[in-house]
Amino acid sequence: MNTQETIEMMRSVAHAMVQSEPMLTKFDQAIGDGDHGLGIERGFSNVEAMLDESFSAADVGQVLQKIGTKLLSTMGGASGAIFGTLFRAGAKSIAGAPQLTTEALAQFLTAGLTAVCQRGGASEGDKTMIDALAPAARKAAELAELEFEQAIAQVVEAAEQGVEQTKEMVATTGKAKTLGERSLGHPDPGAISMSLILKFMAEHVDAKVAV
Amino acid sequence: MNTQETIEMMRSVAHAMVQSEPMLTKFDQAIGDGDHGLGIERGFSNVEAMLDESFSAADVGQVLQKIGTKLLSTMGGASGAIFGTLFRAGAKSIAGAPQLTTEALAQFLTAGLTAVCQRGGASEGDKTMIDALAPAARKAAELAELEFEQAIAQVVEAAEQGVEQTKEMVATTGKAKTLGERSLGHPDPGAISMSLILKFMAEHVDAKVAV
Amino acid sequence: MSKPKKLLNDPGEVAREQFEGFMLAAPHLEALPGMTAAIRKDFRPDKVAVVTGGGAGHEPMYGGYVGEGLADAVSVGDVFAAPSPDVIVETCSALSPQNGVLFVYGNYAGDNMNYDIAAELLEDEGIPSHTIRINDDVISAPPSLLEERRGIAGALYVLKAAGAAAETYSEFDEVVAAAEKALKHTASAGVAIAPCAIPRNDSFNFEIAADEIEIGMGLHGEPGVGKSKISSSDQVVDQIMEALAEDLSLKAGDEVCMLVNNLGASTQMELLIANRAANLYLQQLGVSVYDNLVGNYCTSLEMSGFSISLFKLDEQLKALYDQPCQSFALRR
Amino acid sequence: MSKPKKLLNDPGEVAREQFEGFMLAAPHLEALPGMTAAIRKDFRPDKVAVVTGGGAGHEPMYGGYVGEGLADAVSVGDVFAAPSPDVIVETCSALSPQNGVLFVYGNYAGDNMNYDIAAELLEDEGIPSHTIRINDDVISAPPSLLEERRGIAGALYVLKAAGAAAETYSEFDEVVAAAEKALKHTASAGVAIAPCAIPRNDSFNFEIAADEIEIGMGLHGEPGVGKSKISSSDQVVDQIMEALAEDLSLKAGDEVCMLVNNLGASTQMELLIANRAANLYLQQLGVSVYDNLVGNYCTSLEMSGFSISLFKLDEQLKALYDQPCQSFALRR
Ligand SMILES: Nc1ncnc2c1ncn2[C@@H]1O[C@H](COP(=O)(O)OP(=O)(O)O)[C@@H](O)[C@H]1O
Ligand SMILES: Nc1ncnc2c1ncn2[C@@H]1O[C@H](COP(=O)(O)OP(=O)(O)O)[C@@H](O)[C@H]1O
Ligand SMILES: [Mg+2]
Ligand SMILES: [Mg+2]
Ligand SMILES: [Mg+2]
Ligand SMILES: [Mg+2]
Repeated sequence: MNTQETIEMMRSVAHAMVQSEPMLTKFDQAIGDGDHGLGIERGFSNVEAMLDESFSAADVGQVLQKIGTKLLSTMGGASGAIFGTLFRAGAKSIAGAPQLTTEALAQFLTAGLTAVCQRGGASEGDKTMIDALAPAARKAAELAELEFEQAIAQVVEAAEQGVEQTKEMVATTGKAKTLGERSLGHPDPGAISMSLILKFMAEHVDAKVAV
Repeated sequence: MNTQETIEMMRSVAHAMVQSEPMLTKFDQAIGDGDHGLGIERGFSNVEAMLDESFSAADVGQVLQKIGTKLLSTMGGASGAIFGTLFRAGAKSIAGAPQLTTEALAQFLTAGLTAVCQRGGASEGDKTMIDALAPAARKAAELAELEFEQAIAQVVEAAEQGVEQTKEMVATTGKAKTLGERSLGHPDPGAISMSLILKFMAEHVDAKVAV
Repeated sequence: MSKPKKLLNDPGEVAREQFEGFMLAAPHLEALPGMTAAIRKDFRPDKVAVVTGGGAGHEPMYGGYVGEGLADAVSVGDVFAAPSPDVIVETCSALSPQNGVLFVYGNYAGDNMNYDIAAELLEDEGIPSHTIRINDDVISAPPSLLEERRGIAGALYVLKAAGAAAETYSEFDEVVAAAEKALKHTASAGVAIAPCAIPRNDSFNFEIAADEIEIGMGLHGEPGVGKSKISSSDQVVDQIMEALAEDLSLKAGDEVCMLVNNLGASTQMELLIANRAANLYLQQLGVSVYDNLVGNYCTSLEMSGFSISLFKLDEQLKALYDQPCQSFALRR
Repeated sequence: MSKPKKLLNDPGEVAREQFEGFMLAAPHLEALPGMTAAIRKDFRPDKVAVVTGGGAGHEPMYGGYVGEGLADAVSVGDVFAAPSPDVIVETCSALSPQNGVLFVYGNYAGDNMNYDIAAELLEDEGIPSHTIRINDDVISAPPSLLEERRGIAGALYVLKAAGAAAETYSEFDEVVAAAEKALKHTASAGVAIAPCAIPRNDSFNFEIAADEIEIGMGLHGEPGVGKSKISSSDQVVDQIMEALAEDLSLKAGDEVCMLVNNLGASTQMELLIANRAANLYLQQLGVSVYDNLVGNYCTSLEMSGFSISLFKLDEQLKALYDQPCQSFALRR
């Protein structure tokens, strides 16, 4: 997937993320402070606006890096820092890449994961977006030989399984932290957002194949 | 009815007024600020406590005057001033009276009415307790020749008719004032209290006759 | 219907308990034994005594405005009920005032009657007084019926001016004139979006549908201009500001103080958003805002909504407003 | 279920509009163009810059505590969302601080991360900073996990001490030490009886049954010690005071400042009644109250309930508390 195709894909990801606000709000109301959906909407509507006809970037890395900077500067909240960091650190690791291959995706997710863990001090099992990000990064690395279009569905699946698993976890960070036992049974909203970003990539790819 | 009998009657009136709180509250919530029942309860529970075994008074006038002073000093609100004034001014007009006759009652109510009108600047038709007090005073004067025990029922009836008529009036004073048209259909809570005082006098008299 | 929910002890004791809680936070005041009434510890008997009060349920009004440069004493009744004449008389007597008493309180039948009786009793004791009934609520009656208007949050400005005047002027009549002028220069109007309940009662005093508001509603739920569909804050504020500007005949070049006051349960966010529109309204009119208060200054238990009060300044009133004051609810 | 009811304009614009409304009432501050952030007009670049901020929805926290003797700048995010690093960096840069930046804000994951990123960016620009994360909520984690505790209304005392220290001390480390000491001497705990709703959301963030309360609930609805049946205010206050007294190891002869803070929709009457019990508790312990604030100082939109904060004084902290301050929400 080249730079222009990546821009198009990320535009439709951004658009779909904005549409997901009500669902994300419900989940953050259940175990957080109810603003995660609005934060995602705020950040990705700014991303969508940025990725208009006039947007250009030298390479795939730059596309993702500009997205990260936009998220970081406009979202605020825990998820602004987290998703901004994911995109910025991930993009840095594939700076100059002309194509978004599965290998590039794996590198992006893996470097992003490291940065996110450093930034927030959380790790897998703490009931955060890391629990969707980490299995997705592993799956992408595993499938590095496959075409992006062929691998992405399985990466999504890994992320979604991660989301499922957050239901069994007790939150130890963020506003859900002190819910303790009461967070059991509810998925982590940030993990859902993480899986949705990947899912909307896959949906965009599928739609293009169908056309 | 002599001084001691008047004390007993007023003790049972005070007790019954306290019991009327919930009903009075409802009516003041409908067209006022919801505190009339609580004010009546506060004032008359103080009166009831005052009229205990140790209470004594030289004459009927003094009984009613002490009740008025107690109401004035403990009730507060519009009705504290109004019912305090009624009892104090009414009692002054029958100072030294050894018996509560119908004539004494008529004098009490008439003098009280004048004082209340002066104090608050309202007159008949303004949707206040005056609309129960004025017809009751007139009826008592009309029946002045009858025994208290025989007259009181008709005085109550006159007061209750007055209450009925307040439903058709638009309030022009007190907290119900600005309800304007919206006060139509609701009786005035102060008028109800006025009629209840007389009604509980009659009930006490009846109960004594029955015994 | 939802039910009132409050965290209290005995709901029959709220007036006393809230007063005790207030006194503990107001060490500059001295309570009258056994009463919900207090006086300034540092009152100088040779100055005009400014005495205020009213029913409970409007905290921090009125006790919050007793202190240096404000009122000198306060008497508090039960919830939404004026204090009795006895309490008012004792409050005044505790001051041993040598230069007369200026009563400043809200224009309600219950307050008027109880304070009038108290004033008569004081006169018998040789203490002269003058009464100012705050009637700043411009929605509650037309200008032709000023004596029918209710008193709401604008009391703050009248108490501020009266208190400052009493510290400054030695003549009783001068203090009265300044306070009366302040009242004429004060106009207020409110809006309610949810009702209040007296703690002893287990239902609300009135109802407002989920999609309705009432502009002009009074501190105890007295109706205003009637219910209307909930619109935008900006629209409501404009309607209120128009009423105030007309009442005070505001014109370009005028200077005002403005208070955006929480009736109780509104968010501070709503107040600030209303304050924004109120300021924009005045800017468009060319009226400048000398001082701007936003917060809980005169409440109605848990009523949701706010009122806006304007205090139109002239040289004298500005000088009085500029004087320092120290109290529970107002420090400058 | 009852629905949230607020009088607003576009619910997506509340953070900006409330900030504009606030700025109009805070003429001593200057807004950063296009941002919900502001600095003191009279900031002296040679003093340590005290910089605060956080999500909107807690008005008058934090903007209300920017001014003489308090913080020097504030950045505000969207409702319940930390400001972004860009805004924080621009806020600090606008001060051109020559003696370093002391960040003072509530200990929440979102704030921590955004402020940390900002601090790193500032360092790149050659502006050194130190961070104090307010963690006064003693219910939110045990003493062994101090770094997990949330920041609530006690921020007021830390900002007061930090601001006074920054006016007084010229050494960066001295200011930091004073502010850190103030934080150690501050303890808070709250109780919620009804929920709040983010204006854009049309349902409440959490639910509390009509006959339940939750002691220790956080500013965004984070759980406390669990739901319990609604009892008396006195009982709840005693439970809160016990937790605070234990945390600060209070003993006879100690002196504290106390804040009884409205989370939003509680009546002022409930606050004063709670203040009564809180004072009685301290009296029984032999602890004296040096200063006592009661009101809306750190809110959570329309959450109903209150928090109590204690600030244990020593000679230094008392001197800092005694210094004058002037801001929208605090004047002494
Ligand atoms: N330390 C952290 N590391 C990684 N992700 C985190 C961390 N803290 C919170 N998150 C993620 O952020 C999400 C909440 O985002 P948001 O609602 O925007 O933040 P806030 O907690 O500030 O309201 C959580 O669901 C979680 O996935
Ligand atoms: N000016 C007046 N003259 C006579 N009665 C009055 C007057 N104003 C009010 N009242 C009576 O007082 C009653 C209300 O009493 P209450 O609820 O105690 O007073 P408030 O209006 O202070 O809440 C009214 O129903 C009316 O009958
Ligand atoms: Mg959140
Ligand atoms: Mg009433
Ligand atoms: Mg009343
Ligand atoms: Mg948040």
